[in-house]
Amino acid sequence: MNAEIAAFLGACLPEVVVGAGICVVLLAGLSGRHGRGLAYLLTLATLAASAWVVGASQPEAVVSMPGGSFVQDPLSRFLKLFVLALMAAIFVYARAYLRERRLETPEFYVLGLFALLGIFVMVSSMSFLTMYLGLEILALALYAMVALERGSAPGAEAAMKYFVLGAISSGCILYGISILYGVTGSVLFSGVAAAIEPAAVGQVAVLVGLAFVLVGIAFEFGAVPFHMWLPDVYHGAPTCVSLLVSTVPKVAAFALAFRILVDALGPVQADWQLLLTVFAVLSLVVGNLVAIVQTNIKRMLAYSTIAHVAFILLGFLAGEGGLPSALYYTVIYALMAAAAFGIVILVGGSGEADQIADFRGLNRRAPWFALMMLIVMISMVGVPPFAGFYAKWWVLWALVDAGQTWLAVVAVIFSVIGAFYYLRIVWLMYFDEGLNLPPVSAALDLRVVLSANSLLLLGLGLFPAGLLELCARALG
Amino acid sequence: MITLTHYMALSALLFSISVAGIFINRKNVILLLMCVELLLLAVNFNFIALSRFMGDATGQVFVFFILTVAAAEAAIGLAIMVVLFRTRRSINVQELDVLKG
Amino acid sequence: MIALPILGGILVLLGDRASGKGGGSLQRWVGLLASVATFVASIPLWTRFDRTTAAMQFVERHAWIPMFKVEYFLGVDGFSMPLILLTTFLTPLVLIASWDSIKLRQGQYFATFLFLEGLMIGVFAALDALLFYVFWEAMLIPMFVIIGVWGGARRVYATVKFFLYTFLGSVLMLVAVIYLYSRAGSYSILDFHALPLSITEQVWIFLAFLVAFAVKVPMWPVHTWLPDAHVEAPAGGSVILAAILLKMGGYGLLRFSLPVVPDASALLAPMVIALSLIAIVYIGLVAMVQKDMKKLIAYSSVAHMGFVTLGIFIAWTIFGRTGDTPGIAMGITGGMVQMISHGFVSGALFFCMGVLYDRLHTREIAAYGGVVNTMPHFAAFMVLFAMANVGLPGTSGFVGEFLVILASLQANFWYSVLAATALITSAGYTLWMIKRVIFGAVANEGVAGMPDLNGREFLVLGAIAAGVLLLGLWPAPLVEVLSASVDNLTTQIMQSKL
Amino acid sequence: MGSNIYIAIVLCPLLASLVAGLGGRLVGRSGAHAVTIAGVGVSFLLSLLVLRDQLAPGSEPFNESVYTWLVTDGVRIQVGFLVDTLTALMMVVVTFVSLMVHIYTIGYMHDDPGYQRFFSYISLFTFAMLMLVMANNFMQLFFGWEGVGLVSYLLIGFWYTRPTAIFASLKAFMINRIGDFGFIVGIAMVLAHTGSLDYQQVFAQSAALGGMQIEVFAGMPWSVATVTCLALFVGAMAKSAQMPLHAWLPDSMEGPTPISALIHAATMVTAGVFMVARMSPLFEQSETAPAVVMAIGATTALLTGFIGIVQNDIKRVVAYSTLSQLGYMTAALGASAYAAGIFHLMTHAFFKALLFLAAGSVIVALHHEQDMRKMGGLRHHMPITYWTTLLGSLALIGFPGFSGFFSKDAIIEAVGLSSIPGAGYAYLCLLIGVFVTALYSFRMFFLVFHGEERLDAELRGHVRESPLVITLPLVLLAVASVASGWPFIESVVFGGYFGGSIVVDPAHAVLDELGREFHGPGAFVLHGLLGMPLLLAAAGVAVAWYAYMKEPSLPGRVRRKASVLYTLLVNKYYLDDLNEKVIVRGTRGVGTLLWRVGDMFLIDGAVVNGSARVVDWVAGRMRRGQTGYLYHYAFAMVIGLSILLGWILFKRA
Repeated sequence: MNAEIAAFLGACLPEVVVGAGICVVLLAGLSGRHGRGLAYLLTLATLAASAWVVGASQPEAVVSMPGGSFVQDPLSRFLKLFVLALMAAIFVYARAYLRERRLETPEFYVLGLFALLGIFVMVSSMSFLTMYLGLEILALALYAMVALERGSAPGAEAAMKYFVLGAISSGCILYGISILYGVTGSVLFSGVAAAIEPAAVGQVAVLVGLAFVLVGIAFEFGAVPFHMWLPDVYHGAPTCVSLLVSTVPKVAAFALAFRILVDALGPVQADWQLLLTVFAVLSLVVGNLVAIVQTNIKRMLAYSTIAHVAFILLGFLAGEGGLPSALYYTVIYALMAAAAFGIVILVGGSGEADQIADFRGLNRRAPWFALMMLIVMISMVGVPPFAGFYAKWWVLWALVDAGQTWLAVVAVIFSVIGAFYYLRIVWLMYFDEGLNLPPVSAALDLRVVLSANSLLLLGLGLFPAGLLELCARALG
Repeated sequence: MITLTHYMALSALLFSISVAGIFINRKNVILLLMCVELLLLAVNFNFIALSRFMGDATGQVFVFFILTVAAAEAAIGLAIMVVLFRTRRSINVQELDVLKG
Repeated sequence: MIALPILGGILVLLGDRASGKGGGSLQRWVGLLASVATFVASIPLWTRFDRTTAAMQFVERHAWIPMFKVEYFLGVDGFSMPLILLTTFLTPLVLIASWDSIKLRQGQYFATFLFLEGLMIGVFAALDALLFYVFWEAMLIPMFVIIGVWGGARRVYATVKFFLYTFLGSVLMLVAVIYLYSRAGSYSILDFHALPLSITEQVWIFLAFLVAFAVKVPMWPVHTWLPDAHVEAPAGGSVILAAILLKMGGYGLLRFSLPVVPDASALLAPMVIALSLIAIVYIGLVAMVQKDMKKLIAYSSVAHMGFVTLGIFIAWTIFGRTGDTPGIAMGITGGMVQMISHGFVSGALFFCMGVLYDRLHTREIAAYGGVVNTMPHFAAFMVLFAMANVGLPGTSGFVGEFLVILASLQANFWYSVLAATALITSAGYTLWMIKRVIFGAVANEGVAGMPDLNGREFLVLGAIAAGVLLLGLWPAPLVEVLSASVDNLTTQIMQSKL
Repeated sequence: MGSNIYIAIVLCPLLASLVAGLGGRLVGRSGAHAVTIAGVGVSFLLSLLVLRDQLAPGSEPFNESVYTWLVTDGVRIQVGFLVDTLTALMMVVVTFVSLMVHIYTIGYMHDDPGYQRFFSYISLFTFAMLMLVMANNFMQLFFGWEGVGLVSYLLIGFWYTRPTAIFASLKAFMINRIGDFGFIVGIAMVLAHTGSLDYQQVFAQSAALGGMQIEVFAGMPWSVATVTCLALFVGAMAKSAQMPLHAWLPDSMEGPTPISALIHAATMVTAGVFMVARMSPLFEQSETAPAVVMAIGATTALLTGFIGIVQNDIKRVVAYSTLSQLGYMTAALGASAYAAGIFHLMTHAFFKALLFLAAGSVIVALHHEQDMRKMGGLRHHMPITYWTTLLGSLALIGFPGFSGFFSKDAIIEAVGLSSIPGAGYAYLCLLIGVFVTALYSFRMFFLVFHGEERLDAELRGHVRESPLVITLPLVLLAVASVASGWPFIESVVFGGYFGGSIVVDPAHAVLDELGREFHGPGAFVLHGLLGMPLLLAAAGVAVAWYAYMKEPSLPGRVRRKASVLYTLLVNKYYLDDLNEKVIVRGTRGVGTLLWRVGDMFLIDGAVVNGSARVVDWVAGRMRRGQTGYLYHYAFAMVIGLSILLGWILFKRA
């Protein structure tokens, strides 16, 4: 019995730590006036503890829960550590945002940790059931966070849209799961994969199930035509929530896609690659084009997310060699998006800087952060020596190597078109003298973490080898 | 004789009705929430039927989880609706068009 | 062996850090010191260069991204070494020339130029294709900022056009490079040279490279970013743009297109030649009607760079006609010499434009007239550089054009005739401008109040003038440096890879 | 003799030029003229030495390189000197005239603020000209060729505040560039077919060139030699101002007079003639090229002479006379009478420099008045100028015994004897030309020095003979003009003076034929006394005398009667208008068209900004898809799902 408990804990100790952290933060939130500060610190402590637990486990070991529906493997460890680090940065940014607006409540941290828990569950899932649970934990936390600012009409509208569309998507994914269950008689990924292969490869039922599951995956990524929620949610949610929604869930989406498509539906790879191609190309077109005509920077970043998602999907459809590139792209994208929203928060100060025009003349008001924003934007364009370049490069390599050179060409052409809207931010910051606004001021922790986040993009650009190899190793 | 196919067809029908309900309904948010519930119901129906016909309990376990989640989902959905009503004094779906473009 | 460009790069970075902190003049001095030190450090490249071999020299090689066999692989040969020296020579001059004329954010300006210098050296020295691409692209950023921040009224349009044009070109090159890697299993350019490829592959790769390099050169019809960029750029930016950035296109053709895909180059050479000749003739005519001095010089750059591409691509016509190689090396050498010379001459002319602009704040030819009356020293320099632009023997501008015209006749009589029309058109647009700007009676009060060159400007123009004359009167040392690499390239491109 | 002496000849003027030009106040005005005169003087003396050496029996041409300009592709391009009798003669002529002009300039430019600059330029010119004539390869020839063009450009525009001067300088440079265009194509032809740019190596292969063919136009094989020579001759046409590339030379009179004498009469403009003579081994290989050369030369000689008759500007008369005489030289070249051409070049250098300097002397005396209608009767005030002008004019019209007589008669005879196509036409043109020459020369002479004084009121009584620095060169040049014919004709034209430096195909050797009948200069003069040319010249002088001395109203009447002809001549056959209104304006029009339509409308407008606009438009349309309505979003998802399902079913079906 003890051995079973040990095995159980061995597989899900980090999740347990996070769960415990949630309880503690909830309690702390009740403790009156100091609750907010305490909740923040306890949240960070939870992240640290969880990180310690993940980090202390053997890096290469694969620890499976009895029944095999939950696992600690290199991929999940890598993703968890990354998400933890990212979450810590997000909390720092978010706290600055919330405090400036007197919105800081313990609930935010609790919900944030719930989202984290959902992601943890997702990245470790080895069955449809756990995957679904993780997805819902994440999604429900996010719905609530989008509506966090109670007096905000756009927030409520965004939450409603997110909620309804999200419900449809999870309905679809469940429907797909049920069909696959019907065909294979299992909800374990390994079981599904084993049952499909090779007899059922051609079965229509499997493919129908695949189609429904793909809807959920595409929705989670925000790929066209399941992207409609994304701009509205980014736009309507408080910026700190947009920040959260735009970053870590994409990591979760990667896990979702990887576990389901590769682990469970690997046998029908050829089919989903083809379907992903359609999504990817559509996303490239819509994301890059519509971003150009945006005036709200959060919306613009939403469309830019769609364009980046296209690259992640391109990595997926480029076969074995493309998977690590998709992972790397996801990681780099999350870093870039976090930094971009962080700067939006910073520039906004106690107001909002969600209009692109608010960046006018930033170089005069805050030269250092203008430089940081420059790094982030250029990195998003995919120009070396910033990390964004290597992400694109790896994906392109995977495509070329898989014989999909034409897709690579389409992708680069649309990134050129996409370069325009990133450059617009740069030119507004640098070339425009702007209004006579006071210099930007912000808390020290925000400034330090934000700078580190942005400079990381440069550092990873100058010395890309380490992270590239980590990603390759995480996927074996 | 009621075969698996009949169950599956019914489930598919329910699924379609709920999805159609979501995009045809242009008036009331509450209807949307009901459609979402129906959606999950369709899936549950599927799972149970399959589970029964395959003699495998996993599907039924899954349904319990779905039911739980559906409850939580309904709670959150209603909460969002309340917030929505408080800020705009309306739950008309057609008026949810501030965010666009 | 020490890879000096790296030293230069480090100095650049140091210079930038220091200039970020210091105030006013300290920033400038540190920046200048860094660039001068880079120049001094690059001199041994010339003095210790082994002229007898086409192999890469001063090689520095480290693992960078071992997973993809990407290396930090630097080295120079006869093609890259002169271009590096050109870069290190001109950058200090640009900084000196910008000493007073840039008022806004001097520190950032100097730092940006130093970054740019480091990256440009990197482009010329990189022997790893990915490293090359990293430098190549990264260079866009400082240039984008230079034009955008310190540029003229329509700078946003110009700089975005510049960026997108070149970016479009280079991303296609990236795809080609990646493709080559997937075939060769390494990013080393030298491995690419040895890689056999089918003709279809070669054609696609050639086109991808051509887009990238043609935009940079720039060749007709992808040249329209250049006049706009030049017009809006500050003087220093124009100098670097014309003198060095454009050379990267020609350099890229020599480093990538020809040796990597010789058969496709052979197949498509007539197209490139046609574009080059169009550039020479068409752009020469267009330049003649410009009213803006910088635009005029910019168009003249396009026409002059047409000689570079012409000189390079006549190789196959010669080979096809005679079945033999004489003339090929002459064309390539001519193209290279033309690049170096154009670096000096166009750089100098843009310096001159800067001098005028500093005084009267307009680039309209019509706003000037009779400058010689108030600025005799300046006028002397300006006429000298104009003559070099015209290609007068004894100046550097002559050497390249002469060689290319001579070589092109070995390919086809009409190539040579069309190329030689540049003698007429270049004289037309350059001297007509000189006539309207420099000569004549003092045109207005603005001109009457213009002070002659100050010491700094004199130094800058004098240094370039010395280069222009030296290269024109005695090009042998430069040609000698090139020769081994040119011969090597000639044999390389004549070997089919099919 | 080592190459040092040649280097010294070339470098002395260059160094002097640099010192005078860059020395600024350190050198000063007197320093500038002292150093440049010294430089050119040294060159002159050394050139004499070289000439003596070359004349010594058994002397070999000197051919050595100084340094290697560059080596590429196995072609070694060097800077070096080829000095033979032809070169030595040219060197002496160039340095002598240059020296005279230097001295003369002290007086002529006395009050000019650009005094030092001027001396620097003319020394620089001397350097470039020497490089040109002493070159032993085509690259250096081109260097000198363009070098003299540059200095000519600078000097024509010397008075840079005058709009006409800077216009003329630009025009001169542009037209010369057209010539250079042909020239460089010619050089490229040479290299392509001989693999070398060195004279010796090229000429050694010249016979082969005649045999080679090139298809300039598909299906029309032409001799390489012809194409090459014609291309080279285009260069000569511009530099030696042959029609239709002559238009720059009259305008170049906007420059100071010493320049007109030095560059635009005596030396630079003869570079084309020199070049053709130098290239005689190539020209002899072609059938067509000499005919073209002769036809163009003869046409120029006649037509520009006509224009000279109607000019009123004293310098322009001399300028048109120069054009006409250059035509004679060119015609001689076409007839393979290279030696006669060069001989005329030499004599012409002396008497035309003399005429220009004399005209300058008049101009200085009249405070820069150049209109002949405001002169007259100056012989009393300016005796030295008067007499030297008379001598120069006589030399020009070919008065027996004067230098011009020998050279011009030799040319006319040679052309008359020539059998190549077009020789008859050329002979006719040249004969009429003699009459015209005499007419305009003496028209000028009479208008300026004889008749009533038509000076402006304030000048009357103040006209003085010019100072010594001006008259001394006049006298020296006058001596040369008179005397340089008689002693030299035998050796230079008929005596094989040029030896190997000029090659003539035996089939064209008109001078040899002429030489067989040549029995010394005295006999030549006697022969000339009976010939057509003298009669025509005398007639010309007589007509001039009648029209401008005896019956001054006659020109006006003729003008009215032949107004069409007169207008044509005054407007110089409308060639300038053709240049400016059609060619220049047309070029600019094409340029504007290409720029506006090609660059701005098509490339930038349609492609670059057009694609940006398309992107923007499509983006705007797409953006509207994001309506904000929840049910649309849901519907989009359903459509997406349907596509997926449809795809699968389609694939299975």
